[in-house]
Amino acid sequence: EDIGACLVTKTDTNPFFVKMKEGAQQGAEANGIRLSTFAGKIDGDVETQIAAVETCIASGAKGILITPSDSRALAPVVTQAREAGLLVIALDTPFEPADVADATFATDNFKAGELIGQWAAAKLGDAAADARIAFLDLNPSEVSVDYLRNQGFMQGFGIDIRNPTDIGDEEDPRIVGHDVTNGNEEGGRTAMENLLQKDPSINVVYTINEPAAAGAYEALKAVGRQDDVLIVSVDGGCPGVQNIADGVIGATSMQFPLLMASKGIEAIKTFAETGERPQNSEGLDFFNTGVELITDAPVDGVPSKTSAEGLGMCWG
Amino acid sequence: MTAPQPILTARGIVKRYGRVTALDRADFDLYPGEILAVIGDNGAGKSSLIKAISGAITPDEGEIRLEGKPVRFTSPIEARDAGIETVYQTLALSPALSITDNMFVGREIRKPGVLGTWFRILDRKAMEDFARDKLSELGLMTIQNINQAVETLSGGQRQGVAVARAAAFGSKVIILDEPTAALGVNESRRVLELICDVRARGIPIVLISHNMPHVFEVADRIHIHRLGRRLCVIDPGEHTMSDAVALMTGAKEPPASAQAA
Amino acid sequence: MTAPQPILTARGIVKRYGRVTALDRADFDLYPGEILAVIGDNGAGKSSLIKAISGAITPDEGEIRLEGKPVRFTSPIEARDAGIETVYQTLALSPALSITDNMFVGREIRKPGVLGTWFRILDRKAMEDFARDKLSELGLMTIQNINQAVETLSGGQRQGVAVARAAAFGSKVIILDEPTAALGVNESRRVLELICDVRARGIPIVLISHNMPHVFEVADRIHIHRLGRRLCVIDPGEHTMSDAVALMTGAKEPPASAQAA
Amino acid sequence: MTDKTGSTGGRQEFEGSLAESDTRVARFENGSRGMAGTIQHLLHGNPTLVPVIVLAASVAVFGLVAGERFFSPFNLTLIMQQVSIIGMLAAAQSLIILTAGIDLSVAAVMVLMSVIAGNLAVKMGVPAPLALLVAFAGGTLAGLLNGLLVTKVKLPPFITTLGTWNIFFALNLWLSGAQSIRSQDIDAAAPMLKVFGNALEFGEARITYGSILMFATFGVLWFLLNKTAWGRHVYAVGDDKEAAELAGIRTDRTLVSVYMLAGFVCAIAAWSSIGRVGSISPQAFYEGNLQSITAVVIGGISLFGGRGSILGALFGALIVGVFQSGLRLAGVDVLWQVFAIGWLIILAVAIDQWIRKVSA
Amino acid sequence: MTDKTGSTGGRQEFEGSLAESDTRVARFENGSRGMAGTIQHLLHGNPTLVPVIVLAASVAVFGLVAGERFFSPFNLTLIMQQVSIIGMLAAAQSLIILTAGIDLSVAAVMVLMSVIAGNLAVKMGVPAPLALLVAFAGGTLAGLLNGLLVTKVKLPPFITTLGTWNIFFALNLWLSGAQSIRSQDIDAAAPMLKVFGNALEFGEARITYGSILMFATFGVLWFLLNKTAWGRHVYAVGDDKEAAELAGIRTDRTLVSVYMLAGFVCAIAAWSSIGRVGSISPQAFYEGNLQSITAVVIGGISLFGGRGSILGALFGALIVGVFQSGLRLAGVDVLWQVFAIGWLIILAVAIDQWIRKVSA
Ligand SMILES: Nc1ncnc2c1ncn2[C@@H]1O[C@H](COP(=O)(O)OP(=O)(O)OP(=O)(O)O)[C@@H](O)[C@H]1O
Ligand SMILES: Nc1ncnc2c1ncn2[C@@H]1O[C@H](COP(=O)(O)OP(=O)(O)OP(=O)(O)O)[C@@H](O)[C@H]1O
Ligand SMILES: O[C@@H]1[C@@H](O)[C@H](O)OC[C@H]1O
Ligand SMILES: [Mg+2]
Ligand SMILES: [Mg+2]
Repeated sequence: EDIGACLVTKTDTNPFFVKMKEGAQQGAEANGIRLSTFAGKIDGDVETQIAAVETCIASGAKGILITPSDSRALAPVVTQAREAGLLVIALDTPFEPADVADATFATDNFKAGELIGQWAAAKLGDAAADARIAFLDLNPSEVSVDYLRNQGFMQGFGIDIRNPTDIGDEEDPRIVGHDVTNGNEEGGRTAMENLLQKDPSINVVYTINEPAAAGAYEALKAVGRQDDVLIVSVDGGCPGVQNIADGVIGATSMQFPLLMASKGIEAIKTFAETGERPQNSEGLDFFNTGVELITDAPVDGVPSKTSAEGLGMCWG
Repeated sequence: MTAPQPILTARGIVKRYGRVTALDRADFDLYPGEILAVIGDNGAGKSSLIKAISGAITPDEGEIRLEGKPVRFTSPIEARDAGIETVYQTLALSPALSITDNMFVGREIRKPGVLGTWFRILDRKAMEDFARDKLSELGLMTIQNINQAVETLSGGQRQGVAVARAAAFGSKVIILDEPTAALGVNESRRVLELICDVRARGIPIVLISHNMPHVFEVADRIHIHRLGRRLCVIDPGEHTMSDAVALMTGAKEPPASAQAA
Repeated sequence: MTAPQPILTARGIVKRYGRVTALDRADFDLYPGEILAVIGDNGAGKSSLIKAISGAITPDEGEIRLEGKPVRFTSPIEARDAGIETVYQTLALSPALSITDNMFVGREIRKPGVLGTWFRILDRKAMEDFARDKLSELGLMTIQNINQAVETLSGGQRQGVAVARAAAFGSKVIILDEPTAALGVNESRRVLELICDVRARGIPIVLISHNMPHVFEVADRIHIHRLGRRLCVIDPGEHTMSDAVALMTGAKEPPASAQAA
Repeated sequence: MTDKTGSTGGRQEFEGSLAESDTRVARFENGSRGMAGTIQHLLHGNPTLVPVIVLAASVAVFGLVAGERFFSPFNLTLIMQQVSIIGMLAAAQSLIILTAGIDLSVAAVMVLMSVIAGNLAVKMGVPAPLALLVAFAGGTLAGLLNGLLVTKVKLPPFITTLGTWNIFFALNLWLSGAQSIRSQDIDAAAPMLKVFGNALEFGEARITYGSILMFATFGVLWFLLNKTAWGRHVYAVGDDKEAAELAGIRTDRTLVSVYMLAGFVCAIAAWSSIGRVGSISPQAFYEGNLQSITAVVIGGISLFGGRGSILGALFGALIVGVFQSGLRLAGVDVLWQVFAIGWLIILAVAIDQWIRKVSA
Repeated sequence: MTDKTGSTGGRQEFEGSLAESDTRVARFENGSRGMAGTIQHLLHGNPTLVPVIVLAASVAVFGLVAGERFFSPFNLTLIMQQVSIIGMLAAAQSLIILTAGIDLSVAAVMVLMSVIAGNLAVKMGVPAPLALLVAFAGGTLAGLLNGLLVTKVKLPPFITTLGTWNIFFALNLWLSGAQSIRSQDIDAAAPMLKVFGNALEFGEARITYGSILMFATFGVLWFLLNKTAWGRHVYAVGDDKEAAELAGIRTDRTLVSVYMLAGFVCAIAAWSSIGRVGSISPQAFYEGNLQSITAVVIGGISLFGGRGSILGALFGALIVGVFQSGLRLAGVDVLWQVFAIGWLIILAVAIDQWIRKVSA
């Protein structure tokens, strides 16, 4: 019998989600599942995601994989879907609270930030005490991936994060400032330039994702500072890993969107056949799809893989 | 001219547009029951004068009195409420609205009872009947459908609607700014007849026109406007068209008697 | 009337606007060196006729010949290039552009040499000189600044610019659609003089007007338009204004002789 | 009166024959028209029919393409729910566009008002009805600001609302701290905010109060625009503001009232959106401004003002909803959905232009 | 000619005295004006000065607020770099707005063309000059599509470009697969694409070729608009299309040429953007359409067409850049930056309106 499944991503404009879609499509083909995919037009496009979930219900699908654009706002419609008997799995971005969905397959984003924070601190050694740090965040809306990674980095670097869901309430003098990038190269470059204006001695740059990191690098290169600044990032997309190899980014935390999607599809198949729901990882309120630190300059105490290894598994 | 009290007067009206002084201490008097023609060169300030009187522009200086009482209109609606109706050179009709809507704009009739007072519903039937009455009473045109959009009418028909609106509602004064400028011989004649009809009903009329024969045919008095002010007022029975033209173009100085008129 | 060959003819022109037939198999003839007046009621189709002749609208049916050769203008620019200049009822001036720009629009003078041919730079000086010449040659107005925006001119001055443009460039035919409608006595007189000047230069003119005295003063022949077609053509020397009005309003049938004219 | 030589009773002599003049004025003729011409002519008389027909056609096409699931009462009522918020915004937008304006801030006002109501009722414990009243007042005030900038400062509406859009967006992020208010918290503190999410159920069909509210809003606005003097004035102002002013309409007052009413409708839409979304998301409806304009123009209301029926906007919103739902059900990628909407806008307005051509 | 009783040489008798008529026409008077009036009057004569003054004023204010870092040659040249792309888009946008249109698709065209050039040169190994030529042709073609929809199908420009914006956005996602092309890959395969990122350095100052290109683009367009017949035609069409048509301008051809030129400028901007951003990002400049409009209106070009100098748009773009840079250096939150830009739009245009008031 025909099993239907839906994938609802935040947008179609982000390679991360395009990869996720690929993963879901492969999984669906392998398992004989009829997959429909949906996405918002821009990040934060809540209403299109709601309509997508509703359409899934209407189309008689058995399960939904969703990366919520707003981890709170999507909760009601997802609840509605579950009441209609569908299995709902959050990918990448957990709901608040996480048990709104049947399960969450995600990167531990706080952990992802923490790893690059630890790496940067270890890399600087004693100099970490008077580092000058720039934060290139996502957008003014401060969504969960944004603050989790940002605050994770601070934790890893040894900064007192105060409220863990608030970016910018810290008082550590090493912080030069925060600016937003919209997660793309153009934003990354402009934000980097702006922060350099505030303090030209910046030597550590945290970035929300690799496109932003690439933009930041261009800004640094323009003023000849590309070699004395550490850029760290999150994602582990193949272009990002390549940028590790090319020395653009110092270290990045790799996530596994393909895995999230394919595991999600399997879970829907199992649910459709046996009614069994997936389990979370031990001690977590989500199923951790894992995160790997990728760097060509490993440091003690922070396990990592090289860019060469990374290229073989990027976004696998 | 014989009536002792003018119904509408203006004294020392000044209106500047940037560096242009359109009205330069202009005076104006309209007596009950008369047709007063206003003539003058292009740009003399005739339209500006009647706009000032009818509230379409607010003069920078000067005083306007209606029936002896000072008035200060800040919008055409106020002048209208005081009984002054104006047909502007540009007609001021809304092309997409129907003839009825245009005739009643700003003074719509509401349904009687709760529907009107509470729900403010328009009484279309009453308005249509009234509009049809007025248009045929004036015998001005053969409108096929009282609800057709004004933009579907010919220029002459439009002018007719504008004039009919003024004639229907003007209780104290009716002002017409070049009502026949774009009209044919036939159509102009009908408008002139309408003007005489209105005077016959006792309502005074201000008529701006460049057409001397028309002016001399219907006017009781002629206000000659020149360089932003009233040059003089003449009696068409005592002066020729040549006199009027000579005065208005500055070829001749006004006679002492006319200046005081 | 004596010239054997008309310079411009139209036969059986039809133009429909939706359900309105503005031109209903209209004919038209203009002879070299003459002033042909076109008169008719509002909505008779006069403007539509000259728009069809001047390329502003494309007729649905019918044939137009210039100097005997069939022409088919799809835009005013083509008619213009063929030597037909038109002053439309709406003047067709660009308010924000200067007098010079308006006079030369679509036929600007470029600098001599590379600057002109390669960089296509305008020769402002040449254009200004020419414009100033033309305006003063016509003695039509006292323009203070040839580069002032047309929107800062009075209605009469604007009309003057439009007429001057046509007179300056029209090599074969000049068409004027109600050039004096909004003008004062004085200003109208100057336009009539200009029309006679142009005729004196040998260029034939088509004049649309509602002003019978003007028409009878300057016209060599009068084309009477009625209900979308040419009713007849009369000689102002042989007919009175009353005749013309009676014909154009349908009060009288055209004489057999006039029909053939 | 020496000039009146030869005149009859003051008239110029040549006017003597006028009494006998003919009175025929207009002639109509019915040439052959052809199929397309006949349809065009028919619709020309009833331009509001155009969006209705486009709607019917899209329903039919998607019914064929996407199969019976599309036609299910569930899906059809779902489409109504899905367009209910953009539909409300389109209603507000229509008012502004009828006055020859445009409002880039409608969605921002709506989101801001939902955040204000939520903050008051959920976070600060203000009774829900009071919180909603504050939001209604806020929406009206936002409209007042737009209206005053347009009338008193004489800024073009596009610029005014481009500016206030930025302002309202910033205020929204500030007041919400960019955090959504969760469904459960609303349920606990102020369930009234979510009332428009409830529905009348008939078998599979779920007609939410929010959809009903949308239809009701269009009904009321249609009534105001067509049955009251105020409505006539709105059309007159949109048609030709200067003429309306001279004809005796207080055009500035009319314009300000239109902007205020539009703001008020946005605030009502805010209430409805809480029911629709289930929570209060400061990020939602970022594209709502343009989507509402899209619905209005597809509905055949002229961007130049004064022409078109507000019901067109309702059909416009439904057309977009049907398209999106149909494309989604047919499994079309978002990318190609966006592509299709682009062509839909162009085609719908092109058809409308063709119908309205004077030569109909 | 029996009616000509009493006439002199055909004239009506009353015209006899015209020869002696007075020839005075206009009078000017200089009343007292007051300080504000004097300034207003001064600027009225030179409206392009307004954005220049606003720019100078904002530079001064931010210099005071943000200190000397703001005034450094580095920062001032940085602002030029940062506005270079939006500036180019504003140049294209000005062309359209001068014709009384509006183009919501400029940024989408630009991004699409950068993706096309990148795909060809980097992914498919086409020589860079050829890839760029294809992009230029593509931009011009996109403009042609807009232009034809506006002139032949007679759609309002707002609707046309709302539709094509969606279409170009979808094509962009499709061609790029949402993937950026990395800076390093461009360096390896087609460094020419990034040439506008290079800079002339004078001490601290870094003037990128991209900034120079922006100034040059404005220069060329200013020349075309002011020194050639084509430019006069663009103004005439924007001022009153019907009058321009009757006066003998091929208005449709002029309009189409404007849209094509604007599309071409967007394609050049695409090339420049690759240098500026470093990589080719299909996600960048999503807000570029509205940002370019913002620059144009702040620069004092009328949305109603036909009025304003294209240089205003350059100053408008710079004003926005100065504001953003100044606010950031002063440590203002992004949120309040958005807020400030909202007020900037309203204020700048309000000042402009005040200056242009006829009663100046
Ligand atoms: N809105 C305006 N802005 C600037 N100047 C104006 C405005 N309205 C009128 N003027 C100027 O004021 C003067 C008087 O104009 P007005 O329209 O009152 O003349 P008029 O006597 O009615 O002329 P006409 O016979 O041509 O209608 C003219 O010089 C005109 O250019
Ligand atoms: N663009 C148009 N759309 C629809 N109908 C039109 C259009 N132009 C003219 N008409 C109609 O065509 C007929 C002839 O109009 P036209 O302008 O040619 O008359 P006219 O003889 O010039 O009148 P007038 O003396 O008032 O200028 C009229 O009934 C008019 O309403
Ligand atoms: O985790 C995702 C991140 O990797 C991507 O770059 O942006 C969106 C996020 O949800
Ligand atoms: Mg006047
Ligand atoms: Mg005409």
